[in-house]
Amino acid sequence: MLSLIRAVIGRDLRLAMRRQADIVAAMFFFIIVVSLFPLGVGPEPDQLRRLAPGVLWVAALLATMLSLPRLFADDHRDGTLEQLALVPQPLALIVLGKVIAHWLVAGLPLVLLAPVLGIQFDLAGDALAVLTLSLLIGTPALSGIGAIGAALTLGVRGGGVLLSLLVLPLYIPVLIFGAGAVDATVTGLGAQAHLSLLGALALGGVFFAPWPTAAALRVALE
Amino acid sequence: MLSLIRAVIGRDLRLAMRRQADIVAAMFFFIIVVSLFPLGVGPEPDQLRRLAPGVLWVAALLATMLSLPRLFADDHRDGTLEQLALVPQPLALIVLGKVIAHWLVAGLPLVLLAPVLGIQFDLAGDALAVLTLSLLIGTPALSGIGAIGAALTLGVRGGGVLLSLLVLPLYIPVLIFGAGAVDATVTGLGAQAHLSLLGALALGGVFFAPWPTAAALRVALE
Amino acid sequence: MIHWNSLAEFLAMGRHGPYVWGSLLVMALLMVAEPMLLLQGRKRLIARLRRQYRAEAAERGQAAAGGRSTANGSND
Amino acid sequence: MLALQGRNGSGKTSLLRMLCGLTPPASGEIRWCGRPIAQIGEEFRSELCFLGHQNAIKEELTPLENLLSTARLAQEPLDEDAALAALELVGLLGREDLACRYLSQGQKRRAALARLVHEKRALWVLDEPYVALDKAATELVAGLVGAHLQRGGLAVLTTHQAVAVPAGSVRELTLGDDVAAQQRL
Amino acid sequence: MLALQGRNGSGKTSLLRMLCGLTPPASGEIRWCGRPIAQIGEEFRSELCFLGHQNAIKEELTPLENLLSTARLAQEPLDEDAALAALELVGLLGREDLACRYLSQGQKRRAALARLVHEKRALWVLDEPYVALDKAATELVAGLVGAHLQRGGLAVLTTHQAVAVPAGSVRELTLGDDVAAQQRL
Amino acid sequence: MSNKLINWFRYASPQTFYPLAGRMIPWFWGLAAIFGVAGLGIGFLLAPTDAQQGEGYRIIFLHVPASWMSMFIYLVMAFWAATGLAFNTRLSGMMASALAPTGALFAFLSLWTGALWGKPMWGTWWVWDARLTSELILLFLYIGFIALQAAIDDPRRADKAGAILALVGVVNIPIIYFSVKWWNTLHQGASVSLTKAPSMAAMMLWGMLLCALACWMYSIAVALMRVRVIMLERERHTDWVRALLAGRE
Ligand code: HEM
Ligand SMILES: Nc1ncnc2c1ncn2[C@@H]1O[C@H](COP(=O)(O)OP(=O)(O)OP(=O)(O)O)[C@@H](O)[C@H]1O
Ligand SMILES: Nc1ncnc2c1ncn2[C@@H]1O[C@H](COP(=O)(O)OP(=O)(O)OP(=O)(O)O)[C@@H](O)[C@H]1O
Ligand SMILES: [Mg+2]
Ligand SMILES: [Mg+2]
Repeated sequence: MLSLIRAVIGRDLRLAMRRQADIVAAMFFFIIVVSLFPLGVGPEPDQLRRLAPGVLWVAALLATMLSLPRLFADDHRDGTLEQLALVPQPLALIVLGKVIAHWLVAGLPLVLLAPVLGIQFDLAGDALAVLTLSLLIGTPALSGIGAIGAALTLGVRGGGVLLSLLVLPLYIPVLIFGAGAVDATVTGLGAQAHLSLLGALALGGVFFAPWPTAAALRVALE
Repeated sequence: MLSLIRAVIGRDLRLAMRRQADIVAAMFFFIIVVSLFPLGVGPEPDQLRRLAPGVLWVAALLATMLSLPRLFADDHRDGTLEQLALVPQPLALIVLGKVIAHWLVAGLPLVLLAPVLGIQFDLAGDALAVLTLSLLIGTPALSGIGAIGAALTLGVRGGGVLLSLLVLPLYIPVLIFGAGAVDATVTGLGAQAHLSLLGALALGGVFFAPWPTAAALRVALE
Repeated sequence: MIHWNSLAEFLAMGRHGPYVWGSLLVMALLMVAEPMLLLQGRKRLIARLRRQYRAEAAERGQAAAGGRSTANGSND
Repeated sequence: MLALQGRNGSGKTSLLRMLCGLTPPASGEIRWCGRPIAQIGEEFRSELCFLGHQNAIKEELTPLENLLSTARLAQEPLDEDAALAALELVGLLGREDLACRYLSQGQKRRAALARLVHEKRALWVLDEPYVALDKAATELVAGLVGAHLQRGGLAVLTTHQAVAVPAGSVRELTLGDDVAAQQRL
Repeated sequence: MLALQGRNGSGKTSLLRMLCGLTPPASGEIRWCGRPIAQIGEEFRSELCFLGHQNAIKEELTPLENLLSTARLAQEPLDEDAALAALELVGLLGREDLACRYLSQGQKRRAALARLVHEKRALWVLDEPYVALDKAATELVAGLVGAHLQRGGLAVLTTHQAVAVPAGSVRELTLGDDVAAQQRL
Repeated sequence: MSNKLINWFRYASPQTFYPLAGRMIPWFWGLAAIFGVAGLGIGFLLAPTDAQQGEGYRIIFLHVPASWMSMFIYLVMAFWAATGLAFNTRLSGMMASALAPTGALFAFLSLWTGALWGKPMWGTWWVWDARLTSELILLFLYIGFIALQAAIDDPRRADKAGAILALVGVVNIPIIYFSVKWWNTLHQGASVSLTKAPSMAAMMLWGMLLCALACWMYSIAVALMRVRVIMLERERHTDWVRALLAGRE
């Protein structure tokens, strides 16, 4: 069972390494969206500081979402997905492997970038730390929940946009608690409560989501 | 020449009608992104009012951008693009047709939605009018410029994210003048100057962009 | 028993008239429109299906009568 | 007619794409009526009909709509009757109103090949036209190519199957492993 | 061995997908060793090897990597030598380090078929395995299927070409237009 | 299988359900009209003024039923979706698709009436508080469900995909309902302003309940109408639909 998950993660990471452009580009998307806001909104530092958690979290959300359509689409197009569905073990295990690989490729880099971008918004040290921590806890939930949407829209024309329509509402709790944790730190309240809720969401997202995802994939293959 | 452009527009609109879900979903993406911000940033109306132009314009930008990858990708995948490239007339004309169709499908609906969303941010009447006008003038530029990026990243793995990386920097002037026009109205300065610059960008985007796009398409087909 | 003294007062709703009537109006409109649209869609569907069945019946009749021309290789 | 044969990977597809001007040749040049096609682009393209590995049909549209919109883009309007006749010929009558996505592999290929029925341009370049077709359809396509040749047209096609083409002189060319990718038409 | 034939669109692909349990049949059920496959999913899938229209190879990976990772996912580890031997057999030696994206149609198909060389599972389901292959490769694949049959395996395949399979009893089934989609293995 | 179960599956077949639904629809329309007239009559003609909110509070007779229905319909939809996935009955998927547009309608009406209420009470059309936001999410979920089903042409596939989405989205319902408890926000909690003299409170309560019942009956009637249309569309190749349409010119 574990060896299967490891095999999936290994394969997906190897594929991701072959097209590093992908990882780099996702990070740059994050950076660019975050940098667009000061341009659209105006440069007052006070206002920016208040915006920072929201903007960074929304950008993380959008960046994750952009990489979702390809989570299963490539495998679907070249027939690999059928092969995966015919592996004896439950498909949900394979999905779990793919979710983990997706997070390593699309989520983790955002977490590492966040402190640097936070400085641009003039955030203080503890706020930066909480921001990074909240992203670290929250991004796995984004990958897990996103997988459901990716599977549901697989092979559906106009999938990319439909995907965001399905997934963004489900992301909202993650966004609220994630940005809320940073806000709470900035305003001096503890971030504890928000972070634990975020952790619960992440656990649920990673370990519960593969089952509906697997079901949706089987439907897509019919 | 005109008949060719008309044929392209007709075909693309017919395809878009076949998958109406697409148009609707693009609009909802716009709505959802706009609604995400207050969630991340906090609900104070005063702050929201100041954010509104920036957020709406950034959302319009992202919504347009999300629909870009499919501008040529579908035609590329099923071999239609090769056929288009072998049409006797210049490929740029065909691209022009596709850009116009793209705006009708992806840009115009955003313009129509903008006033409603502006109300959520508590914008006043004249600011709403200028916001809508600036989007009406600016979105064709987004379609035109976006086409270049879509063509350059065609068939490139990880194209979607790479595309945003290429296109977003080019969108920045549109964003600045667009959001600037609304800001100028809110602060009581005239929006005239911003709007004329925006108009110039739009003309350039729609009539100049097809040529580099066509060249990029030929490269992608090699 | 009735709470209002005059129609004007009823319509004004204590200065909140536009809000109250705006709510009621939109709600009533949409709740009337939905079944109307459904009835209309149903009518259109039935008409379409009838047309389709007729066309199929006609085609079957033709096939029974003459047989359809089959694909063959020459083209001049 | 020129029938290209050769082992998998011997370069047939690459050669055809060069012939059409889609890929520039690494060395040498392609000429049409004595002039290099890079220079007479429009003129050459208006004489050319190319059909690749891929079908170039839209999955959302029906075979009929596909055929009509292809013709409109090629600026050679086709009326609906002619299009229906073409579809009947390739055996898609009864499916002309079904979105192409629901067609089987072979039926999609037939939908793509339907445009050859009314195609009058001089040079046909077909990459593995018989793939996924059953016997009847294969012979039908061979017949279309034959008629084209009799009208004085040229055709270049690749295939792994031996299919008799009714009329016209057939030159066969088998690509070895190291054939130079330069051809003069 | 069961060789399925039939006109384009007669339902061969659909039937194979039902056999594998990918598509649920509209009516009736598929049984394996007397039990419906819907109930014995894992057990049945561990006896099954399916190869569809599509090659299920990753364009970014080399043929060697593709072969190895397929084996690892199937939980039947393959060492590198065995994999190289398989690639040599299908004639891809010399290209085992080139990303599959650069291979021609036929070479890709060969890369996909390489997994059959060491495949020991009982039931092979192959959808048009010969498409895009040249003569030599076609015979090679027929040989692989033959060896599998001699080991006592079962194979179901579709094709439009008549290819002799060296050993084993071949039952041919031609799908008409209205064959019931119910089969008992 | 018990007798009862067989009976149940009999009505679960579109062929038998279609005429049954046809016979039930007029009754539900009748009930909806009666409840509606009574509820609006009590609410708009008889109920006294609210001490805090003046006459504007009368929107409650529209807003609360709409909000309740929007949540309740989602639950019913998810229930049908689950049955469809578990037992693979055709009717379940059709019921779920038939309910979604009506649910979306009520979610929209909840937002609309709420916004029109908020302007006089809170001074703004919209605030980003938890209750309002989660109701907006509910609308998005409905629209996502409808869009997903519209994007898939094979109805069986569309049903299954929609069902999975509906079930995943159920988590949102408790969030909406309890949002006022969990976060302390602008939106009032359950049973506010019903604290006046008992008789007035009772009057308002009755008005609200009757209006809610009217909306309930309306939803059933409309859902049955829509499910009949969906049945015709999906079963158009079957003999019973042919016979039915041939029968009545
Ligand atoms: C767009 C804005 C609004 C939305 C989305 C919304 C949503 C909801 C929802 C979902 C419920 C039902 C939940 C429950 O029964 O506990 C509800 C009930 C209620 N809402 Fe709103 N609401 C909005 C605005 C308002 C405003 C402006 C007011 C009054 C100032 C208001 C007053 C009430 C009251 C009194 C109830 C009934 C609570 C009870 O007695 O159970 N709402 N609303
Ligand atoms: N970038 C590259 N690097 C190395 N080899 C390449 C590259 N691109 C293509 N090739 C090789 O060029 C050859 C020509 O491929 P082509 O698609 O033209 O073959 P084909 O004759 O059409 O074969 P098939 O019958 O299989 O379709 C193949 O052997 C392929 O591996
Ligand atoms: N949703 C649908 N509606 C109507 N017809 C459909 C639908 N889906 C598939 N079909 C039809 O089902 C038939 C079976 O297709 P299938 O792909 O199984 O054919 P095949 O035997 O593999 O053909 P080929 O040799 O061309 O690959 C086709 O005629 C196709 O048009
Ligand atoms: Mg080739
Ligand atoms: Mg097939």
